[in-house]
Amino acid sequence: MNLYDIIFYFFAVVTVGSAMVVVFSKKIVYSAFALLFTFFGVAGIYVLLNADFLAITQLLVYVGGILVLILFGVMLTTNTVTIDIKSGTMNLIPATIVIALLAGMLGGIFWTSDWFMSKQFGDIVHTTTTTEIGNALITTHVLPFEIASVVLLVAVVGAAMMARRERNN
Amino acid sequence: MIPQLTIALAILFIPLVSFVILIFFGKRFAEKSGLIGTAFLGADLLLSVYLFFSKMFSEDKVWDFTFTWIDLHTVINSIPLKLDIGIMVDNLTAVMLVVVTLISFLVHLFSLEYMKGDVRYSRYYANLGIFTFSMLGIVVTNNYLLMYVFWELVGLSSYLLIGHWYEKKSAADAGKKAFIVNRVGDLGFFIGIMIVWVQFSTLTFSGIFSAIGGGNIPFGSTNWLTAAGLLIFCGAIGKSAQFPLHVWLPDAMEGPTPVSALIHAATMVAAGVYLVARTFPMLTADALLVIAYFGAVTAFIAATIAIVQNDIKKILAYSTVSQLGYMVMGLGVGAYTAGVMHLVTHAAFKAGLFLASGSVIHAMHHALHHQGDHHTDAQDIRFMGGLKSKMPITFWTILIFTLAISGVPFTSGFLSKDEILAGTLAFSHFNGHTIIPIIGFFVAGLTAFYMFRMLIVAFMGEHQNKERIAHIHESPRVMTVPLMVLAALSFFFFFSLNPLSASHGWFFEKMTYPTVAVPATVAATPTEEFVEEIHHQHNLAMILSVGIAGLGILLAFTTYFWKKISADAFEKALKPVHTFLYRKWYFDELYDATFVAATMGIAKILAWFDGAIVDGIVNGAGHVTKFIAVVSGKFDSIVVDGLVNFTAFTAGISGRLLRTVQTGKIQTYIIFAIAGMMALMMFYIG
Amino acid sequence: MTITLTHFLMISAVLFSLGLFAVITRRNAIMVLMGIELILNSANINFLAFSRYSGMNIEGQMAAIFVIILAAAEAAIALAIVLNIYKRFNTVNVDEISILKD
Amino acid sequence: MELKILNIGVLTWLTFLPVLGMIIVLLIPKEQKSAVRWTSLFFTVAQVVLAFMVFTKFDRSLAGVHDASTMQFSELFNWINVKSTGWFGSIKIDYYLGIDGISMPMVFLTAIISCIAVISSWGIEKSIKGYFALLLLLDTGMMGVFVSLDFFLFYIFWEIMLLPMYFLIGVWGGPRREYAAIKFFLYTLLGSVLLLLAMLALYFSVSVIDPASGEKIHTFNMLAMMNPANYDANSLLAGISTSWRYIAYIAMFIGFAIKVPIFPFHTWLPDAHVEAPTAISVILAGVLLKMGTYGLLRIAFPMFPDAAVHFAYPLAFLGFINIIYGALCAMAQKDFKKLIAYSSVSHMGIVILGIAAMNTQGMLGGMLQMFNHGTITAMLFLIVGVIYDRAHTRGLDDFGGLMNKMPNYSGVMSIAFFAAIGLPGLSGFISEAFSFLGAFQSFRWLTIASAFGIVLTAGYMLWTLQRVFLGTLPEKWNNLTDINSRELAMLIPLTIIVIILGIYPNLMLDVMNTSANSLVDFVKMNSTVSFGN
Repeated sequence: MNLYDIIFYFFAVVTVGSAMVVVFSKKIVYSAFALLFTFFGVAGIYVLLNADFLAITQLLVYVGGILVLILFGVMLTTNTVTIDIKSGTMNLIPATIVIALLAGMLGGIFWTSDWFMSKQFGDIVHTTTTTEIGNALITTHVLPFEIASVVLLVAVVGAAMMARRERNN
Repeated sequence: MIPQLTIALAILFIPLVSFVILIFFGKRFAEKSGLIGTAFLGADLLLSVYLFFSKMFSEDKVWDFTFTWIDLHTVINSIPLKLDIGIMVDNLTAVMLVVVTLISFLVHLFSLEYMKGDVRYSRYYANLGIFTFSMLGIVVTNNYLLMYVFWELVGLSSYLLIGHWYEKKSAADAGKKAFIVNRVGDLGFFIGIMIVWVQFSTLTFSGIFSAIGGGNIPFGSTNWLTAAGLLIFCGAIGKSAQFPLHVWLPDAMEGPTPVSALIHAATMVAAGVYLVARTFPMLTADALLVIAYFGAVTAFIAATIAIVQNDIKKILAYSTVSQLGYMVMGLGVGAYTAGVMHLVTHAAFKAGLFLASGSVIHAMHHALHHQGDHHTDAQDIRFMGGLKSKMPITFWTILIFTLAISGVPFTSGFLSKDEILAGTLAFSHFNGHTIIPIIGFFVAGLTAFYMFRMLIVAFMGEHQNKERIAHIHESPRVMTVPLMVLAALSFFFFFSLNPLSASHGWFFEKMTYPTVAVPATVAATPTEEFVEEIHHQHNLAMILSVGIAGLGILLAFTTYFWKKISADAFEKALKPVHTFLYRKWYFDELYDATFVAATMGIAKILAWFDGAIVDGIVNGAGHVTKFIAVVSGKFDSIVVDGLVNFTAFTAGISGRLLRTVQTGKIQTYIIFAIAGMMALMMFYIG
Repeated sequence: MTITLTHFLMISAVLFSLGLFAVITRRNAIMVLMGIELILNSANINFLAFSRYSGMNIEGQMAAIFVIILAAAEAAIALAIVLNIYKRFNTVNVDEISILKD
Repeated sequence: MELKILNIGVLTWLTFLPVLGMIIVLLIPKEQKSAVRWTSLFFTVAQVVLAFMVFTKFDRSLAGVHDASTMQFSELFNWINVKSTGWFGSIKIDYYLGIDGISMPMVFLTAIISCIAVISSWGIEKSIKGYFALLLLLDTGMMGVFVSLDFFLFYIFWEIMLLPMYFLIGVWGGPRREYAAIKFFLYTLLGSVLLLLAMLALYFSVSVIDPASGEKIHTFNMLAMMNPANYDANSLLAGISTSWRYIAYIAMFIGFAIKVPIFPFHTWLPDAHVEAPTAISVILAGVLLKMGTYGLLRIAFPMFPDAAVHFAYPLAFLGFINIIYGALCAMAQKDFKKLIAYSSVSHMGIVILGIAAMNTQGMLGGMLQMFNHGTITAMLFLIVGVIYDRAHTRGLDDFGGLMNKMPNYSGVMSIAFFAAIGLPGLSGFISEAFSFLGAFQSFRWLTIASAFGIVLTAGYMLWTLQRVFLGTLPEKWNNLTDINSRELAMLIPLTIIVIILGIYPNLMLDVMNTSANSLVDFVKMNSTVSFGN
């Protein structure tokens, strides 16, 4: 077992463990904070997958942006953070059955499928991908990139508008 | 059939006539039924005595009459298969006839007074009649089939007599126990008979022995011959109360005391010994060895228990067991004549002891009744004491009996016991089993000790209750005469004119060893050699036995008469041993906890199994069938009949069903979506 | 045993299932949101893993980038909606907001 | 040997006399109860007289079994004759009656037990006409089973007997009568179905030449079915030790085993006995159980000698289980009738053990035990009935000390109990002894194990005797009365039989001996013969 493997398992455990806390915790605040670790773990896994740029993006966007948003949402929709938020559950039994089946199915498919593997895998040099992404964004992927920026703009404006109208009420 | 056998038949059937008359007309005779029974038995006794003398003075070895009872009209191993039965009289039978009728007669006589006023007086005499009949049947038969028949009938009459006072639970229990324990032994007897019959297709003694003598061995193996002998001996284990089936005899003391004298001391329990004597020719050396050990162990265990008992009848019961063990041991070591002789002498003095104890109990009972005392146990020797002066005849006769059983010279007991002990010495000389004579002598000492303990505690010393002893009187003539007769018979001169050796008396002359039939390779020591060796050992045995008996008597006197040794102190010091012996080695508890409990447990479990499982399966099958019927009925009324309606309702039902799915909750929809997706995945991928 | 594609896929499968579980079972709208984030993350892991193991293909990373972008937008909009719902129904429990049914 | 009355064979008289009685009973107005009783009694007594005549005229030297010429009092008429019906061929069913040493004791037993059942039913008040009519019909069914020599006829009688039994238990029984009646009916019906299948298989395998037309036709004649030469070469049951022959034997065996009853088909027995009125218990134990073993002897053994020999050991083993299991179950019972019912299971095990031995002693022992068990168990059930009529309870622990209160009753009871224990001098002993002796020759260790049953039997019987008759009488039974003369009238004849057969069993053994030998020889001889070649 080399260092790579150890790091992988470490992140895997962090990711899955914290995700479980997110899902099964009774208090919503715990869930929110556990989500932080999940994002970190996922970022680590990105690194292991030679996606350094994405890992950084993950941290910035998710931890810095989305998580903060979520925490705000939690605070705004509940009276106080300290009080135990009874975030009840529903559909437990059918959900458990369906999810268990689904997990089994996914796992089974992933496990048994004979994936196409690149032959040059072993030759890949571990270098940064930032340059490549940058090039791609302004060459081959320029149209999606532009659309994405428009979407973001619309989202930001829309969100602001909704929040404001609500304030008027 | 020769005339003497007609007499034998008459002897056999007279008690049966007595039984039939008394059972059907007993109510009418009431008080007289005792006299009628006694009269019949008196006639029977006279005939027996006549037959005895005519046999003794006859040159014939045996008078035999056999006829075919059941002919199966088929052949097995080229022998016609039929059941032959019949009667025979040889010297052994002649002696036994006298013994049985004499003691039965005396007991009838004794009971006239003892059982006076009993609620079932005539039933009692009827039962005595059928007992005597069956016992005589055992004695005169010449085959194992009739032997088994009478054997069981003896068991039945014993059951009836032990349970005479059946209102008492202990009496009813004792009767039941006696019958069942005997049945266990009889089971072995029966299996032995089966082996014999399957092999020889005959059950007459002479037929079997001549077949074996001709080299015909069961299933071609001497082991089966040994097994057959031992299985037949099982019958004796039951009837003669040998270890490990001895437990019924002490309980059988619940019966009236004269019954104990007749059945459980002199005759029925001796039937086992008689059976071994009859079977003697077909017993191999191995079988004899086992028999000897059974006898020795029985003699030892019973003697140790007898030491600590306080109930006078219990003491006598265990001494009976012990003496029976002696006889069986005697036969087992090969001292045939000595064993049989001890059977005869013991019958006289043990019956005497029981009748004497009956006399004492009768007197005690009377006195206690007079005092209005219903708590004191009339049979406990500790409440007796000092009866010597009050009941002189009883005392003197019981003294003679005690001397006889202890083996003091000039008594009959000395002669027979001495011969058995000499036999054990000879036995150990030939095959080195020295433990047998050691037990023999040790038990002789124990016997002397506990018998004198009983005598001293009950009759000598002071009576503790002045008022009670004033009411104790000697029993009436009708009770003391039998005692005196039996006391007279306990002297040596009836058996041999030489007081120190029986081997030249008439008994040994007439009661010769039977011819051994088993193949020489598995037979015990040849008779001539063995008898020769007994003669050599005779003097040694005599000196030792007298010495040991004297020692036992001396010990009893020092402990209980002069009180030089404190019995209580001993008892305290050896508390566990005492308790162990007092509780009879815990045999009853052991059997209750194992065999009885196991049988009852299995019975309960099986009954449950039967009701719950076997019947449950049946009922289950029924329910399943019923359920299927209901389902198919429903199918008919709902599906088939309602097919039309169903079509009409389908739309409505599906609408309703779908409506319930529309919960309005988005998460529920997601579940459906995922389930659907998975279904598709399964369909395409899986 | 070295780490292979399957390992990453397994993690993604677990994350996906957990996320979906949260989405289905939680009443709180914000918890539902978190579940969605988990699902998106698991999708991203898949993208990157396939991209990496198919010979360092940059296309996978590009897709992941767009997913992140959309996730950010989605989170913003969703939170705005949640806040509105809270104002309107005074609860964020999604099962109580079943006016769609009636 | 022939005996005719009004030119009608005596066996027909024996069989159909009760039907005649039934018709008359049905014609009597229902107010005249005693007329109904006396009519029934008259016809059953007449049956006993006829049976006794047959018994005395019976030629003890003729074997019967498979030989038509030595069947006694035989009557043979063509009954049903259907001419060629397509593939089925022509159907010919005979009215064929006859008895030999196997059936003679059973005929005698049936007559006696039926008569005693009528006497013991004297106290029945509930729809008395129906009761006695059914009882007489039952009598006909039982008698018919024992005298018919045509398998189809046999089967008809076998079924005829079921119906009255069902109603007698279901209508006049105890509190759970419906359950018991249905259980009995379904159980027996299951057996009948298996029997029917085996019968049809035999029918299609056997053909004889019709003397009238000279063509080969199938037949239900039992004696023809026993003859290996009559089997068609390629039929289902041709050959020797084929699996079809074994299957047919087992089917037939289960049919009979349910009646005996053999473990594990015995559970209908305790329920039926407990719920049935006394007279029906008596018939059930006295006669019905014997039909199972009679069927084995009359049909299963001679028709399937190869299978009978092949399955002799399993059969003996079932006998062993019956003996021990029945005795142990009896020991745990608290209900007097149930105890007797289980003791029946145990005693019938001895019959099974005896006949499984396949030798003369065993066969004779088994057959004699069938008769003796019939009389002894009938006595025991009557005894329970007597006490139940007075005390209205059958709990063993409710009684005690009856010996003093009811001395005559106790006397008869003691004889019955000791006969059941197998005391020498009473009839049970010699039959048990012969069964064991015969079995010992064939199965040594199994017999030794089975012999433990005699100890267990003594155990539970004496225990029962003690609990009911010895000890002290509970206060509440102070007004019990001793047995009356009507009850004595039904018990005394049985007692006399028990004692006489105990002392002189030749009276019965003589009748059975030749047939038993012949049966044993026949089975042994044919067990190595291939059927249909």
